[in-house]
Amino acid sequence: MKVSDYLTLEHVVLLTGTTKADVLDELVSTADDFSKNITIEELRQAIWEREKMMSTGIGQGLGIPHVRLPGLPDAAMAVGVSQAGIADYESLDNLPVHIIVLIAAPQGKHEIYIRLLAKVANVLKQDDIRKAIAEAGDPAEVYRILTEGKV
Amino acid sequence: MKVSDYLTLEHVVLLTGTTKADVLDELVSTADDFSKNITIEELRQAIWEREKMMSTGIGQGLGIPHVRLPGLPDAAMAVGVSQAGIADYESLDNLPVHIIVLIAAPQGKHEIYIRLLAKVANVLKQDDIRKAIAEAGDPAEVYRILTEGKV
Amino acid sequence: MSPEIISSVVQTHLPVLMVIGLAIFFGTIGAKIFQWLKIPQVVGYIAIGVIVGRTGLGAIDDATIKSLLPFNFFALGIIGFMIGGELHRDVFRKYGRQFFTILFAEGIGAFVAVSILVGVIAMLLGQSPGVSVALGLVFGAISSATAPAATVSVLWEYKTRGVLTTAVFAIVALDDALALILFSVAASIAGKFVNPDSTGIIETLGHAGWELVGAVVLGVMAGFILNFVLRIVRDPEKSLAFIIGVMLLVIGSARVFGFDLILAAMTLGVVLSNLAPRRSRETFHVVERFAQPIYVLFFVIAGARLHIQGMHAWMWVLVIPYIIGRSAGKIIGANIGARLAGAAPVLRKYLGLCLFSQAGVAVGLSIIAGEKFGGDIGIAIITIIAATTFVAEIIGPPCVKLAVKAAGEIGLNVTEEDLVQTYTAGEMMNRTCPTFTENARLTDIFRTIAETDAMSYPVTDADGKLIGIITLEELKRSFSAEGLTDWLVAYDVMTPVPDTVTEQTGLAEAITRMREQELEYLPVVAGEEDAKLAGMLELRAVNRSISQEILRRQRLADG
Amino acid sequence: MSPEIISSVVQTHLPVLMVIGLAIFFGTIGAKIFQWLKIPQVVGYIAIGVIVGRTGLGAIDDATIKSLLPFNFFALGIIGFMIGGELHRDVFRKYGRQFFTILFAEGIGAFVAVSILVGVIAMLLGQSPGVSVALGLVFGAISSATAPAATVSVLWEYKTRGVLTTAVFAIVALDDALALILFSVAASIAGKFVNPDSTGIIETLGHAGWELVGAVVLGVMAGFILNFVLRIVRDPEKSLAFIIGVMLLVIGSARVFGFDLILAAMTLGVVLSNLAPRRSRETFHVVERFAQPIYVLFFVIAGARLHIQGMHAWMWVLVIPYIIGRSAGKIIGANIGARLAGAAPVLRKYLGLCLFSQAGVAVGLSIIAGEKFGGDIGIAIITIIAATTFVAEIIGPPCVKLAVKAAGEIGLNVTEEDLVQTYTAGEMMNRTCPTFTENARLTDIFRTIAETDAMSYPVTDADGKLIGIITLEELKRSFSAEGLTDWLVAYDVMTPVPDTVTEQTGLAEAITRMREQELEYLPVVAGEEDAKLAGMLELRAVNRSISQEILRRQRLADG
Repeated sequence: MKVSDYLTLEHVVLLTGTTKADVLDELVSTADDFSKNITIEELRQAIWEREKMMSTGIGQGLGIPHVRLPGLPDAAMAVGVSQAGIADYESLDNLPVHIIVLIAAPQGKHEIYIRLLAKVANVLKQDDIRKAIAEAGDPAEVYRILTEGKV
Repeated sequence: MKVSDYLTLEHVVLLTGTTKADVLDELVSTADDFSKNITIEELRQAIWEREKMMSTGIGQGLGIPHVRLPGLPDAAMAVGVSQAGIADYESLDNLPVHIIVLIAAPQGKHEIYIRLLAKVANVLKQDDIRKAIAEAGDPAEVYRILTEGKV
Repeated sequence: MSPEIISSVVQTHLPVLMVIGLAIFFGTIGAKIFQWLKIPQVVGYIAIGVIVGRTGLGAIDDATIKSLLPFNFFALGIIGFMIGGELHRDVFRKYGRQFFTILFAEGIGAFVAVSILVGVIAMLLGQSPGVSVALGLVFGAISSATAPAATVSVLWEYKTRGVLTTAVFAIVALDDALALILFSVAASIAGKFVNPDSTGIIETLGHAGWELVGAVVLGVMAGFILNFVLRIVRDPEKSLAFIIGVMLLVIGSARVFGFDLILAAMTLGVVLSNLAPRRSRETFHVVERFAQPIYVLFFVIAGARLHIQGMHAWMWVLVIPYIIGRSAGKIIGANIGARLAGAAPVLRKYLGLCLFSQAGVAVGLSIIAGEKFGGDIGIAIITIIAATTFVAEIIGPPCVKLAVKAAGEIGLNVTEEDLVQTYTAGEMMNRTCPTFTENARLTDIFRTIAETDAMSYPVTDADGKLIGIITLEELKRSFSAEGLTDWLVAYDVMTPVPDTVTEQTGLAEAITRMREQELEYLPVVAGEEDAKLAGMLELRAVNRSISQEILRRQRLADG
Repeated sequence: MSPEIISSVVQTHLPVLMVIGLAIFFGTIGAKIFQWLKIPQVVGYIAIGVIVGRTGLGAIDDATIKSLLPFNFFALGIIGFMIGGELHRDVFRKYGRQFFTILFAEGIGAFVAVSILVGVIAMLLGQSPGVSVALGLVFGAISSATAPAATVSVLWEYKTRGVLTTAVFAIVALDDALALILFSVAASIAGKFVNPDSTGIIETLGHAGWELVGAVVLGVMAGFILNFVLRIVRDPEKSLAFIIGVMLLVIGSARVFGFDLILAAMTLGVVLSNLAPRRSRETFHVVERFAQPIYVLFFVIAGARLHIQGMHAWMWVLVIPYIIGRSAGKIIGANIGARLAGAAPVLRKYLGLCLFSQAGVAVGLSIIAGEKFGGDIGIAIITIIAATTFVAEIIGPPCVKLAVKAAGEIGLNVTEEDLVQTYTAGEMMNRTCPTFTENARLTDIFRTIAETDAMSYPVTDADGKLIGIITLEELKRSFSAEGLTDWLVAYDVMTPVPDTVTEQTGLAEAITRMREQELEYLPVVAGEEDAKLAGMLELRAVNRSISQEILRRQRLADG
């Protein structure tokens, strides 16, 4: 399983917002091609419903909002990078979040969902990769690092 | 669940042997009160059968030989400390083994078996505890450290 | 098919089908009503028979009854066969001596009590001493018989099990034989009193021996044949035709050679159930299902045949002492027998109550005695036994119910299906199943799951509403999720709720729904519109509880 | 029970039970033999009947047959009822027009072909033109009827399903009605040729209308009553008595009022199965099981009743053209009808072959015609139809088998139980299930389990011998084993092997063993003495495969 199977370059954006709400909106707005069955508004609501339970700011500047949506044909991702950092993301370590990876998966593909989450988390646990992405300033470069799993 | 529920002072010995075979024999010979249904010889064979699959030398000077035996009434333990260290234990990290914890459990009590293994492993993962036990030179002191989980 | 056959059918046989249809239809309704009244259903069948039969409306006439006689024999044969199936080898081994002792005691108890009472009253009524003794002996011998059909029908209806039930099966099965022997001796002696030239005791005893021994030999032979065939034909539906065929051959042969029909069919059942205890269980089950409509018709016809018109007033003077003597004799006899044999207290207390039913054998013997005596006395014997049979068939089944109820044996012979019908989902659910809130972390979930026995765990929101299920089957997808356990929550790994039931949902329906959807569990919620979690119904736990309850009842029954 | 009844029973009725017993016993044996010969069982029943009946040994005499007539009506009623149960609303909706077209075409095909052949030959035999036309018309009309019993018995035996099967059910159910109408018209016209004063066409048509309309009205009324009752009495065993009661009332009423019996019973079945499609399925199932011994007896008696002695040689001259004309007429008629209706090719090709059976209705009509014509010609009609019935009953069922086999509809109506019987454990096991060697590490085990679908995994030693099982149920105990996953191995977390089967073990036995031990899986090993792992049998996967196979066959059947 590769990240590139589920992530395309159009879904990698440099975030301009400074609040969690703003940047999640930015990220979601790139997701209009995830599925015809699901509107952007539905995706946004689903993400917020999940965030209410426990913030997906897992520390080290990472946010991995994730949802399962019955209408989705396959798993899909969107990545946003904020050089400024999002202070109100509610991270486990209370640090601002710089890299936000949105993962959405259909209800039935639990295995792919979990493996994608694990894959992304493991790649971004590496300090140098995290640093390179946060400082890339170019979606294509972010895309390359994330899909190749190396700087 | 406490270690003291399954370990008595009589089953803590200072090992004199220098080979894996010798020290396992020493340890097993303290186990003649584990159960009337099981002879020391049966216990020894069961332990060696398990060792053949993969050595229980888990590194950091620890050996945790473990078996399940249908005839046992409850889980039981025996602990041996070798200040000299057993070089031929085949540890994961190839270092000599100083602390050997024998854990035997009946077939049906899988949960206790696993939790006992985890408990012992977690306690002994702590460098100071490991060091204190290896240098204790007194079964009563070893017993105290192991059951209290602190130096 | 010749024209004569066709036309004769139109004239004589067609009503038979209507009669049978009406009998079964209204018999079932009658039984339903009596069931509501908590009176054994069999009384309902008989009551409907009495109403439409000779005593009542006369809608079922003698010709119809006559044409249904072969059917009656068939029904009796099935009942005998089913009783035989209840008599396993270990029953004989364990209780054989006890039951035979009680059997003799209750039979002779009734014989003695009725003989004395009837003999004395006959003398008071002005009969000669000889005739009085003869009447006493004859009535006494007849009174010892117990009719199995209505008796065991009550045991089956209330699904009884226990030493009393077993004893009743064995004793009603065997006391026809005792009655035959007693009657042949008594009738010979009585004959000598009335008519010195009548048949000798040796000859009549020989005849009784032929009836009994022949029946046993026939049943044993047929049992071995049937067992052989059933070992080859394994499909229970196919084998049903064979079983019915063999049973009809046994019944037919018994009638042709003059063997005791019930004893022959019973022997067939005993042989079959002891030759192949496990395999034959299915056989008896198949026959039992087949026999339901046949029982209904049998008892309705039995009721229709009961006839108490044309009784002279003075005959009632004998009916009442006969019934009192017979009942008291059986109760006291059974009590003494049980004491002598050192049997269980329930037998001492309640067995006699189960032995009041009287039917075919008594009527048959009364006809033989009637022919032997001839004249008014002969008719009186037949009429009096008919009247006492009437009473016995009405009071007998409720007394059986009373006895098994007092002995605590009702409902101990239930199957798993029976039991499942009696519970609701709420009664069987696990109220304290481990539950996760939607924001429970994976670490905690793994820990709880490792420490508990369930295979599925409900997930609720903050208000306790059921929003999903964590099943091991799905959760195992997360095993490889190293590094995720701290920040994934129940919400991330749960699966949607497949279906729910409420606490009031019947267990049977809940199980059906689990089976249909291949679920191992089913969450129970507060109400149709209220998703608040009440508990979890776990198929395996339910099965275990039901099995344990069955075992508990069996232990209770088997002491 | 009066003495007269007892004695009359001994003289006349007892043999009946023996006869029934013998008929069922040997009928079942006959069927078994024919089953080995791959000939429909029903031919076996009939053959045994022919051997012991009027044509053969004469062991079953006219009196016995006569006394069994009510029983025969009962059996026909059950068959009609069961056929009705197969005719669901959607069958009528989907195929109604097609089936009616074919019905008319095959009926009229046989009518025309037989009328012409018989008429011409009668003239060649020297009958007057009037009589020849009359004979032609009468035989033609009679030939249009098809007997449902033996025909559907073959469909049931071979568990067929598909458009041909459905069409046969519908057409055999309805063409008695067509035959009655054709016959009433033909007989009136024929009557005018032979005897100008005979009953008019309006009157006979009115009579046929009464028979048919009355039957439908009766069946509908009874259907609503029965449905109402079954909604209250839910216990299937209790309800059986009620169903049989209602069916007997319908059959009895039909005979009393002169309605068509099969049509009435069939209507009852149609109404019931369409009022409550789901609930009534159990009802039909219960009746089906009950009916097995009844079918056996019915067909044996049908065989015993066949009578071909006393045929004059010249009569065979009419028998053969009748059979040829009838068979050809039905085949060609069905073919034309199917073409006209644009029906499926299997109907065009094979439906006619399924319509050769001839029995009660034809015989009954021949008797009416015989009485109408009187004299030698009357007797000839009855005798010739008897002979043709004999032939049709013997060749009919094998032709049905041939047709459904060619149409590929055999075995498509199997239940899960049927299918389970046909597989071995080896055929259903998962050969490629993930397997762990005893020294596989927990890390790898977790990863594999996360990535695969199974719930249980076999553990083998280095030689591939099965030594244990890893079940999720036990493995979940290790979830909390943080820090252990690197040095615990499969050997540490496996559970003992509960039981094994070999590849040759029957699937049915394997499933029984899983059920008894509450296992979700069962490892399959190479042999009784060889513990080498061959695969895993997973209850859920097996159930899924079986369901899919059932579905596949249903789809195949339903096109």
